[in-house]
Amino acid sequence: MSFILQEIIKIILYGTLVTLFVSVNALFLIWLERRVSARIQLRRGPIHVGWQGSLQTVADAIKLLTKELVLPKESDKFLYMMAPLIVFAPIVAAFLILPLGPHFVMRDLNIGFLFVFSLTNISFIGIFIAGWASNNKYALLGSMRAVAQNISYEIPLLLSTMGVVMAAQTMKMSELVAAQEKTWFIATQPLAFLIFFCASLAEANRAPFDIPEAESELVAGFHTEYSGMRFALFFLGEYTAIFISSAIAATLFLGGWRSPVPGLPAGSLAGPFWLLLKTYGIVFVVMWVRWTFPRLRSDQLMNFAWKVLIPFAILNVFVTALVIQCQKFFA
Amino acid sequence: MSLLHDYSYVLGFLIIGAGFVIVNTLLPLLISPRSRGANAQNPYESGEVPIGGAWVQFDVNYYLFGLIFLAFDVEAAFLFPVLIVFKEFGFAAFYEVTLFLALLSLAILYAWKKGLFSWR
Amino acid sequence: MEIKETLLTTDTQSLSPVSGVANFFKVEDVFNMARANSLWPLTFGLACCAIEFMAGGAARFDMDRFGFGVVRPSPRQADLMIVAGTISRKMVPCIKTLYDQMPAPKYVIALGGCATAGGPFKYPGQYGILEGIDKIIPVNVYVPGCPPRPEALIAGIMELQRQIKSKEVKGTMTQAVVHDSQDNRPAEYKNAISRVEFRKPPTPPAAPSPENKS
Amino acid sequence: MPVLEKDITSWLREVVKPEEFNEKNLKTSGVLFEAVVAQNKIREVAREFLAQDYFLESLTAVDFAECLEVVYHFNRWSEPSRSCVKILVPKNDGKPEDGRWTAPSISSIYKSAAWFEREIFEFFGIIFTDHPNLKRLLLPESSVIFPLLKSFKGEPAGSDVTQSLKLMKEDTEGFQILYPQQVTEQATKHKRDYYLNLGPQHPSTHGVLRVLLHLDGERVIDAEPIIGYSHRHHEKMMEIQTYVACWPNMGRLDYVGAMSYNFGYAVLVEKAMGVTPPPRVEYIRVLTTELNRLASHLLWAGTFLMDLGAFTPFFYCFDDRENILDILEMTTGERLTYDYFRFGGLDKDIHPDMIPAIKKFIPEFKKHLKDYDGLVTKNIIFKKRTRNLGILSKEAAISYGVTGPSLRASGVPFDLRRAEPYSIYPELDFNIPTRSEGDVYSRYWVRMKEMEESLKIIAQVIEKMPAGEVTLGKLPKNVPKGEYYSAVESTRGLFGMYLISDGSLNPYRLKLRTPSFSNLNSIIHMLPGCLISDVVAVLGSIDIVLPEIDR
Repeated sequence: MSFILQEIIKIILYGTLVTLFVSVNALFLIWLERRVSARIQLRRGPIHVGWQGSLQTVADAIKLLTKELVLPKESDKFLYMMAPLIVFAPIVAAFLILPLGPHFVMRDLNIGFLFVFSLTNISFIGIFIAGWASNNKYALLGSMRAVAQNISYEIPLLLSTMGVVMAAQTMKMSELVAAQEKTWFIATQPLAFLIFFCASLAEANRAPFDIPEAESELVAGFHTEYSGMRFALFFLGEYTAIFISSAIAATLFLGGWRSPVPGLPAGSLAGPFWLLLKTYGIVFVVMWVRWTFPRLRSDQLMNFAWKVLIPFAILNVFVTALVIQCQKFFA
Repeated sequence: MSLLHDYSYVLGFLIIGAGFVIVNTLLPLLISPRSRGANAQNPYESGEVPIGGAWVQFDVNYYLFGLIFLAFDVEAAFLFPVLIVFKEFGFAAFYEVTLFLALLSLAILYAWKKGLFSWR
Repeated sequence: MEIKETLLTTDTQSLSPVSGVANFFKVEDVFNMARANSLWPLTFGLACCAIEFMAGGAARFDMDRFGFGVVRPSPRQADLMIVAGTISRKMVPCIKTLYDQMPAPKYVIALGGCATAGGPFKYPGQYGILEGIDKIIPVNVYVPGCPPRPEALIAGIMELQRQIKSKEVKGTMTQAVVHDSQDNRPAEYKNAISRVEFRKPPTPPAAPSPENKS
Repeated sequence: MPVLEKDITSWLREVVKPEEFNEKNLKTSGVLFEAVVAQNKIREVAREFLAQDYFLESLTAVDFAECLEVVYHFNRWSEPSRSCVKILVPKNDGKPEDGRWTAPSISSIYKSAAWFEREIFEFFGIIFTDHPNLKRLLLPESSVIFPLLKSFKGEPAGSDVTQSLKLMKEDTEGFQILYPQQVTEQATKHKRDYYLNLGPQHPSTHGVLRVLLHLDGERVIDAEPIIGYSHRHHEKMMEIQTYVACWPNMGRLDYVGAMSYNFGYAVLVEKAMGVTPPPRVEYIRVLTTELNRLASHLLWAGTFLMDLGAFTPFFYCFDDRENILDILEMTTGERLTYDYFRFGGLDKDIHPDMIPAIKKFIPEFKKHLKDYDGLVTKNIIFKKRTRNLGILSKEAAISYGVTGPSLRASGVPFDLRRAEPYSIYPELDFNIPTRSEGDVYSRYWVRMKEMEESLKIIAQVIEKMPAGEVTLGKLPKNVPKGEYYSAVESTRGLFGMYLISDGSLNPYRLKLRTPSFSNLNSIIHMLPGCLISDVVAVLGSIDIVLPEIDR
């Protein structure tokens, strides 16, 4: 009995901590994005609200909290209200499997990163519901694009991880990190990393694959009709999804919580630090890409997944399989 | 038992995430002002009144992607268990995986040939 | 016949339902602080002043420094409508719709002479423009100029910030007195005007064509 | 039957036998000849003009005491050959409301005529028979006024919201007026295709353009641009103002490239008065106009690339644009709506710091142009998005009356600075960049190259600029009686002005032929078959400024 109680308290504690982290992290990332984009664009970005504009996103969040929640007259009201929930809740659960240190992972599920992919797919159902329920043509177009894009890029995402799975013989996140003790998988699987990066950009709706919320075409895409906190939750979800996919990339290909320089500590305390550093590094690149490239057209986007990424990903699986068997044969 | 243990965490996290959303969408109802414009709840379409609703039959292109994805994703899910134990088997496994991948690639080639990727 | 348009003169925003309680705990002050520092304008330009609005958001002036650089294209996510330019009559219903669709609390800045009072296009008997946006929606800050420089726009938004922080925001609106124009045109003429088609093959017009006759 | 062997003058004289035919001087009046033909001949005339590769430059009407004149201006790319044809619409003591003022429509021959005729219908009440879509163009569709008639004295003061409010009432009936009846019926009948309003408030319509898209999924079946959301009654205003008081209007017509419009007005009135400005004035005019052209193209490049989803070039372009505005501000004191030219001169001489500032600016900007080349022009995504998209053929360009960079991207080196030279442009050495594909990419390419040419012009002008006066002193306040046409190459294309002066202090009629008005019309031809993402690319590529279209 006390075991169950203990576990429930643990769940509530962890869950609250993660939700808190999600909020703070998203606020930080949005601030970072605004500063990074400003640097790229010859300007300063938010600097006047708080020290270096650090309170800017906090002000935005509080303001959004006090905004009116509009409920469009002709929408499907229940689904309209459910959509942010469906988008946001799975992303919180995705944090469960991130290994933060050698003995520090909340739940080390057998299916590992596949669990995250399945959860982010639920988010996409939420996005589709949001677009459909709004009864707005821009939103509908945005959600249609989002779903088509998500399912197209899901496949290269899965295929690119296959090489890693083959080499590590596991899908558990902790064991994947353990397998990178000598060399990171980015060294042995560079093509897979590239494909994973591209596909996760698309999965997170980031430029140049941001057609679901293409501002110059679809006004605000699937969340055109969402106001105030409901809109903020989509935003929160989007930035957290970027963080999660970057963290997965860091774990799969960049050695997770291991320190980049041998000899530096990477224990339960330093581990999370290294992981965060690597993750933010990837997030920075994501932002850099966004503010550099124009957007692809919807058909070009699909074609890029099916004609370029998937064939290369299959090739990568094939070559990895061949190399592994040859190594075994000659060894 | 362990599985149940693991997934109780997932359930718990989902509930907490949902709770966060619910609290955050109920709070504005208490503290936000209201606007009373005549068109406030009308659907937005660049400031104009929309012609017809948005719930229309949509271009079939997107659904075709859905179909081909379904085939692919299930196949990929089949592949993962094989790959975990891949190292333990010899070249026989390699040939089988190659055959499997080749069959998968045929699906893309078929769709390509059928013109799924050329929208014009 | 003179009528008063009741639709326009109604108060468009109510106060926060818990403002009394909130005031007690000074929560409302925190909210106003946040609102003032996070004014997201609507992507919306009518004429010349819109270019200065864009310049204000661009690299040299960079409105994002103060937190009002997040220009949202959807009115659902915007707080501030910057009416930048001349308001033609055709545009009036659209502006009203967009304003309605913004969630409360919302603010309006009339940028430039045209949005303030008709600007250089105002003359007795003019037929094309609305002489000032305050005839249809309440305005918080008027920024003069033709067009105002981006600095003036930023100063205007800062004045709005001051108003929000000191709880002065009400929005001022001129009473609109309108005339109901009586439509006593002949029926066939009305048909000629409302004979509207969407790029369809032409139907024979009511009036005889000189070429067909000869 | 059109007789192709004969040139248009002899053909007109022999076949059509105009009621009146005057040879004119292109230099002093802007047209080669002026012919008044019978109403029933105008279609035949238009067909012949089209057969001889003329495009419809301008089409307008003038309200005289006993009759209305519909005035057609045709022009050709190959040589300066602007011709003016008129038809008369007798008034018969009627009012426009009677619906008896009719004229034949030539919109089946020239596609660009469709909008011109709708404009005449709404301003003068002339009903064009056989016009496929004769409804209000610039004013709200419920309007009942014909403002450019001389009998229109304006609505009584205080009634300025009348029309708008009719549309705003809560009952939907007011809104139904905005939509064609068929459209609403169709939208409810077939569920597969639907209609989408792109604009008037939309991030990529560059102002308040509304494009009514008929879509199937993401594909455009049909598109109709709906304009008038920025109509500011410039033409009526100029009729009640003195010539001098019209200057500020020129700055606000096309606020992005206002100098060209100043230039156009100056050229027109100087032509009418028969004066020539001092040489220094011409040099300064060309200098400021070309600087302004740079600024305008930069603004276009920034916003166009933003439409394609590339945000950063917008900031780079605006930064460069600010530098140019600084230079122009030294002299003119304005950033945007320039009001710098005067009849026979300038407001004031240039600021002494201006020339050094330009000399410093040119090499910097050349370096930045290279950056754009690397960042954008060579970007593979950009190329993929813009190549083979929105192709405008030469035939379509004639029919729609497209001018400016959009035309030059279709392989026609038609630039008024060379084709019908004015000011000091003949003395300057510059090329006219052209490209043959006619797609979005070539329109982009042509504008980027034009910036380089403008830099070349600026460098030459600085070198050659003579000293001297910048004003002719006092000129008469009125313009001699007569009809004048003049055109200049604005940033967006051919900007023509048709002036009818009755010798009084204010123009009797001043028609503004703005380039984007015709250019925008061509999207009806380019959009069907595109995807929604392409719509914004095509719209961006033709470089429109809405107040210039709506006037």
